[in-house]
Amino acid sequence: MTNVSYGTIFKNGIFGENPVFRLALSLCPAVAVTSGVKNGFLMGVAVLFVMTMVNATVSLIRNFIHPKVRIPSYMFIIATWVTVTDLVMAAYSRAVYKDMGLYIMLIVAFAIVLSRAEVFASKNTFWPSVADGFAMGLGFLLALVLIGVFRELLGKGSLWGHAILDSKPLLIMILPTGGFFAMGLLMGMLNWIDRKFFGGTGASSGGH
Amino acid sequence: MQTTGSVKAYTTFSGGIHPAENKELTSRKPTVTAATPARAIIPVSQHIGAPSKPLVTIGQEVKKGEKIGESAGFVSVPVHASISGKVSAIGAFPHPFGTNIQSIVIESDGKDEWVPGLVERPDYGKLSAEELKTIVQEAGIVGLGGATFPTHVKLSPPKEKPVDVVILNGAECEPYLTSDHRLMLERPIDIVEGMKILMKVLGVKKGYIGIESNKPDAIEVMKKAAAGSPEIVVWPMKVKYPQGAEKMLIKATVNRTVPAGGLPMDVGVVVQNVGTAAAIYGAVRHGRPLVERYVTVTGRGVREPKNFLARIGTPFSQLIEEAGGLTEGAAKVISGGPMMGVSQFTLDVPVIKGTSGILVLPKTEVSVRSYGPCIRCARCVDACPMKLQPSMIGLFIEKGHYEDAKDYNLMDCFECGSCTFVCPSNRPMVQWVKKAKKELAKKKN
Amino acid sequence: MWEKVFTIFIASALINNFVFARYLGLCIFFGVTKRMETAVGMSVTFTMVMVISAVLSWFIYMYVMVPYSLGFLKIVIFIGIVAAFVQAADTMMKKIAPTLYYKLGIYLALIVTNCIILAVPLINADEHYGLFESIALALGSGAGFSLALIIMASIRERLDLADVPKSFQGLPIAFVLTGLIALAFLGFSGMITL
Amino acid sequence: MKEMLRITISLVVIFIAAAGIMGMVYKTTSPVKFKAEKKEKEEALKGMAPEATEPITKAGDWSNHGKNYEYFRATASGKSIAYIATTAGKGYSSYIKMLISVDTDMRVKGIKILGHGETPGLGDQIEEAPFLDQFKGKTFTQLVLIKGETKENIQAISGATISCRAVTNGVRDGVQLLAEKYGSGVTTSVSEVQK
Amino acid sequence: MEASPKKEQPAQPNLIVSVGPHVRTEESVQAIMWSVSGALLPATLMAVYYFGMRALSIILVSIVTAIISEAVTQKILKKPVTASDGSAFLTGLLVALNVPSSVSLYIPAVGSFVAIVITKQLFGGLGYNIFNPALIGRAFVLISFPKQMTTYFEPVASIMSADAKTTATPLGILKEDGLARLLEVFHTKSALYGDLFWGNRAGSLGETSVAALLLGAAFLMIKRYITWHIPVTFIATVGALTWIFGGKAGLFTGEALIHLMSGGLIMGAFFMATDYVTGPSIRSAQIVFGVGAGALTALIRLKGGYPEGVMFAILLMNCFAPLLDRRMRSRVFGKAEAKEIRK
Ligand SMILES: Cc1cc2nc3c(=O)[nH]c(=O)nc-3n(C[C@H](O)[C@H](O)[C@H](O)COP(=O)(O)O)c2cc1C
Ligand SMILES: Cc1cc2nc3c(=O)[nH]c(=O)nc-3n(C[C@H](O)[C@H](O)[C@H](O)COP(=O)(O)O)c2cc1C
Ligand SMILES: Cc1cc2nc3c(=O)[nH]c(=O)nc-3n(C[C@H](O)[C@H](O)[C@H](O)COP(=O)(O)O)c2cc1C
Ligand SMILES: Cc1cc2nc3c(=O)[nH]c(=O)nc-3n(C[C@H](O)[C@H](O)[C@H](O)CO)c2cc1C
Ligand code: SF4
Ligand code: SF4
Ligand code: SF4
Ligand code: SF4
Ligand code: FES
Repeated sequence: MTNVSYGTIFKNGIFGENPVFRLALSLCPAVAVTSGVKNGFLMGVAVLFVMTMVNATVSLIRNFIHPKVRIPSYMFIIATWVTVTDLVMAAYSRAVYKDMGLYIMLIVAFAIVLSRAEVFASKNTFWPSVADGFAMGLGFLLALVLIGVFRELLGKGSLWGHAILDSKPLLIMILPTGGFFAMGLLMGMLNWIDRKFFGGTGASSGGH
Repeated sequence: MQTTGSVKAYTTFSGGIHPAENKELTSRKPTVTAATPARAIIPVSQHIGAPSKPLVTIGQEVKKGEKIGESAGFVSVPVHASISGKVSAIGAFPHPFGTNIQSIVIESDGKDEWVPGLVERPDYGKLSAEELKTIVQEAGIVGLGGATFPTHVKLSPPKEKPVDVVILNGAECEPYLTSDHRLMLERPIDIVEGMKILMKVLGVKKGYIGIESNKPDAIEVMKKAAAGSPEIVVWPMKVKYPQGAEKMLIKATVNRTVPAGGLPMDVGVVVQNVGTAAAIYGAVRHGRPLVERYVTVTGRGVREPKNFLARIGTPFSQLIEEAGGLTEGAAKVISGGPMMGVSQFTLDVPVIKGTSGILVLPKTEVSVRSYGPCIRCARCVDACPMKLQPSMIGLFIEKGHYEDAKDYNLMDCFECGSCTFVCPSNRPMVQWVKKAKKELAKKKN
Repeated sequence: MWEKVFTIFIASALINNFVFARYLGLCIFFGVTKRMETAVGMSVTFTMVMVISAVLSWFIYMYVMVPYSLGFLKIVIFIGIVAAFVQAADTMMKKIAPTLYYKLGIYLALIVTNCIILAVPLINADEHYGLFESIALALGSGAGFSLALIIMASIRERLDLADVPKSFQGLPIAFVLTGLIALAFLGFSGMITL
Repeated sequence: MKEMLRITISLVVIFIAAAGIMGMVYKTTSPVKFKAEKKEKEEALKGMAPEATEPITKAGDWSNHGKNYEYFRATASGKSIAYIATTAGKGYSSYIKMLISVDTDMRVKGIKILGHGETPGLGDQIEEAPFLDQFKGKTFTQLVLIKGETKENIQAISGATISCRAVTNGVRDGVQLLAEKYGSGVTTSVSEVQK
Repeated sequence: MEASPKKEQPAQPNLIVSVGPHVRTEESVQAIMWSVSGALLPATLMAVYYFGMRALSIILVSIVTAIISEAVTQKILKKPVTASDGSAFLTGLLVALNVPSSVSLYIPAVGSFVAIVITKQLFGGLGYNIFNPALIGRAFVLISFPKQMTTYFEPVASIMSADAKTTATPLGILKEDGLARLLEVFHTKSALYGDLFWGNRAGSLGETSVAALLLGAAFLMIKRYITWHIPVTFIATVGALTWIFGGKAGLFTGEALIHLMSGGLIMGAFFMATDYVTGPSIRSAQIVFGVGAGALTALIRLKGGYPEGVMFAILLMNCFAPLLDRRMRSRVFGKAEAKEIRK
């Protein structure tokens, strides 16, 4: 896995291996925090930050980590960066933290973070690893924003808290129920587009 | 347990269905003897088990009752010429099972002579069980209820499965058919005597004759015929399809439950059709092999429905002619009853040992609706006498999940068709079950 | 106190069911409910690990982290506890009950990165629950998760036979289905106020 | 053995580095967080009684629904101008926590919802101004939830009656407490109001 | 056994060949669905009688949307269009009968659309849906438009009257203000029972008239389209539990009869819990289903935040139906005996 072009890395992270829609990994936040675009976006940013930092760290010290304790070491690194994110958010953006503090902490359990560390960063040099973490995080972020737009617009008639429509067309969309519907319908639609226009086979159904 | 005489609470099993009986078309018509066919087609395989081996060559003269095919093992029986004449062909001919099967064709010489040497045995009561069994096998007797299982096999239960009851099946639960009904009215003594022979062979002290309560006259007549034999009980049963299936019959008469996947003898029972009993009597007392049987030709697709005593090998076309011929709208010809019978491509197929009836349905009565999705109405679950879930079995098979169907006890289905009959979505469960059993068998090999 | 313990149990099993009301544990939820067998195996393993690791976490939180104000390390410590316990359980089960290990071992590995297993100690810490309350939350969450898994598996087995439009087969329809179950579970809402 | 050592070293180094990072971040953020929290609280209190000139001081603890809450006194130039309390009401799926203030006549001055877990879209409408503004100037006896049109009392939001009742009850409990502590001759007997 | 005709023997008069059985029941899915719709006719008429033209337009919009949604979805999915088989009609009708007369017309339309497209067709169409489409449709609009969905008009018993007074349903009053208030509103106990029986009360369109619903239910029972297992156990459980736990004065003081005759219990028990597709098909499982739905209804009505429990109870039991069917598979004839022998 040397010589991967940055273009490919980004295309992969955002489309081909989009963590949410294609790899179906780390689905919980996709439903949990996307009742509004803003929360989805911030969650995405948090994940993007963690993934970039984790990939960077792992690739930097990949030769130092003993292969036998590879996974525990990665988890430790992830937990560290998540804690950092958690502490920073708790201090500087209190309002958002109230809503999604628990989910920020749970980033530590996201398989997508661990799997990129294991699959990519442990085998690549610094910059490609950073790019990969960033691209995957970006794919994640975009997916959350997409779901957030869908739900907030339908559920509250607003975007990023600003009223767009003068009514709340389908309140249900901001409830958990609606989150699941939104995910299912969006995935189905993306599958359909993929099959129709790109000859794909649809999403896999993953681990975490 | 009810007494045999009580009118209302007849015994039965749970599940089952009530299709229109349509027996009134023929039930009051005394049996007529069908004309001797000009040409008899006698398949070598009319029974379950190994086909018999032809003993004759083309051109050979044969007499009525002459053995023309010999049994090819224990689970096999011989076949006999049903008319006198000359063998004109040996080859594959259409068979009521829907395929072409090796058959011996005899052109009649018009004389209809019995083969010499038939032994009358007025004192047959003295024969031993083994001798009787040999006579039954040599006479080519198989179950006339439709399954055509060689009777002598059923008469040789293994020692570890002692049999203590013989049950004669006079249920005739299939709609339309009346051949067993007429047989019971017309030859009750033969049946009772046949029963006694069966009991003797099996060393059994108790016999039941189970008859559905829609045949009160037959119950009367059979009771009278068995009056002198206290060990034989005539047992009226509730009218319900498939009361005649042996497991259901055993449940209704002696209230025993044949284990799933098991045989009647697992609960000490041997079941025979009433016609089989009569045939046994004919073979033992008069030395006559099985060359003719009662056949009901019925349905609104023939002009004059009738009961016939017909020779084995008589083409369907001849019997239908004798029943006034097909009506304008005749659309489907079925060998057997409407529930379990097999529809025919051609009228050239012959009557065989298991042909209890020929049913001709007019176009107006043939359902051509296509099937739809299962709406899970559970009518089939209620109807299934085996207490299976035909809806699930059907769904699994429809999607090719044969193993799952097996998990849902596919193998216990005996294809009675009750589920398919009641399905409002017209789902062809029996067809699927047959397919799945075949697929599973293929996989095993 | 017992009333509160009971309330916590019922609330976490039904009303605030982790899957249908708090949207956690989804990866495993979708991953193991394709077949009933795996759903049951996961239910059993999950509930056991859940309760034990919650108890361990509680003790460490109360007697180590609170006294030394190490609360800010809870993420690292709790995931460490879960991982260590799962590793230990894995090793012990392999030795002591190999048949059980053969049946349930594969689920152990999956559990480490499950968010519920981490969420429960975190909630216990945030809410300052006592030992029995923590156990109630763990047990309730386990029961609720098991219920969700088993319902979902039984429905997905049936869905296997259905003519679902191509683009929706697999995960999309599973999501819609979960949404419908969550809609039904809204019936429990408002029954208990925590 | 040597491998064990290498493993240990590798883990320990990572651990120490990580602990260092986390400790550092904690050290820089925790005062910020602490200050932010304090400021938040002060601002919230201040928002309840903007005229106060001195810092608002805690006056005591009280309990409602088995949980502890506080109350405060706001002064301007040493004179009491308002009383503030934290309180809560039992809502649809959560306790709705709030901050209320009354003037010296024991009329409601303001309400701030601090937190709740009501259904988004239904119960969370209690946070909206039209509902909360109704409370301004109401006396204890007027704090009754009515399902129909009303100016005199508090009008429920249809579809969120339970949440609205929780807020109304919580406010009333708080007003009652403050009236008992500081009121003079204002009716506070619960029995007069149908609960 | 689909052997083709053997060519050497020209088939005689075009005989039809198929696998048996060769006779089939007269019953069909269409007949069942239209009969159930017919059984709802009395309740529909009562709805129009009490709630006027509004009711009629809601019913029409709902049914038309359901049928169109079904046809269009099937067209898009390239499946045979079976919109006239009566099941979409029935679903549409039930959605309409489950909303109050106060709602704007887009609400039944959204309800029917969600019922048919998301709940039914997305899951494979008739026979494959897991949840009762009409009830999901209703739950969806209840959560999405809670305000309108919990605003009930008083019955007016006049076809033309357009502006009716809003009021609370009997269950709403019972929950919010207690039995005394309920009796005050209806004057006397006998007047209360009379009004509940005939349907002169606020509520969703079709649920108010117990008399009309029982008439339809009797028809379905006589035709054997439904059996007693689910409705009777459902209603009995609600009755028993509300009697035991429903009273303010202690155990066994609840007004069970009010609970039985108000809300959607009668309609739910006879017309919705009985939906074949979404309930269990094993009889013993149906009894569990009925008892479970009854217990959940009582639980939600007495303990939950929402006065009406039938809809959620049935939807919750829908979740369990596949599990119940799976766990309670019928005992195959002779299976127990076969096991015995093996031992
Ligand atoms: C492979 C096979 C073996 C059988 N073996 C015996 C047997 O040993 N003894 C017996 O009494 N019947 C035996 N039967 C006959 C069955 O008991 C039964 O009479 C026959 O299958 C037809 O029953 P039905 O017409 O109810 O389907 C056997 C049947 C089959 C197909
Ligand atoms: C669905 C079904 C219905 C049956 N009904 C009858 C019946 O009414 N009369 C009968 O003699 N055999 C009936 N049989 C066949 C019996 O099960 C059994 O094979 C037969 O009575 C055995 O007697 P046999 O060997 O003399 O034919 C039926 C079989 C099935 C599968
Ligand atoms: C899923 C669901 C969530 C609900 N959430 C709330 C809520 O947050 N707050 C509330 O007061 N009522 C809630 N309700 C209760 C109903 O809206 C209740 O009927 C209503 O409060 C009383 O009706 P009304 O306000 O129109 O009189 C909820 C009901 C359901 C079914
Ligand atoms: C007795 C009976 C009850 C039914 N109840 C409902 C119902 O409550 N809701 C509904 O959408 N369809 C109902 N249907 C129609 C149909 O079964 C339903 O649309 C299927 O769930 C669609 O697959 C019912 C059908 C029958 C026969
Ligand atoms: S052939 Fe038909 S009528 Fe005769 S026994 Fe069998 S099923 Fe009954
Ligand atoms: S054909 Fe099989 S499944 Fe159907 S009713 Fe008969 S025994 Fe049951
Ligand atoms: S198909 Fe039915 S009737 Fe034929 S042999 Fe098998 S069980 Fe007997
Ligand atoms: S009778 Fe037909 S539609 Fe009804 S459950 Fe059985 S297979 Fe399904
Ligand atoms: S993100 Fe929740 S289980 Fe994987």
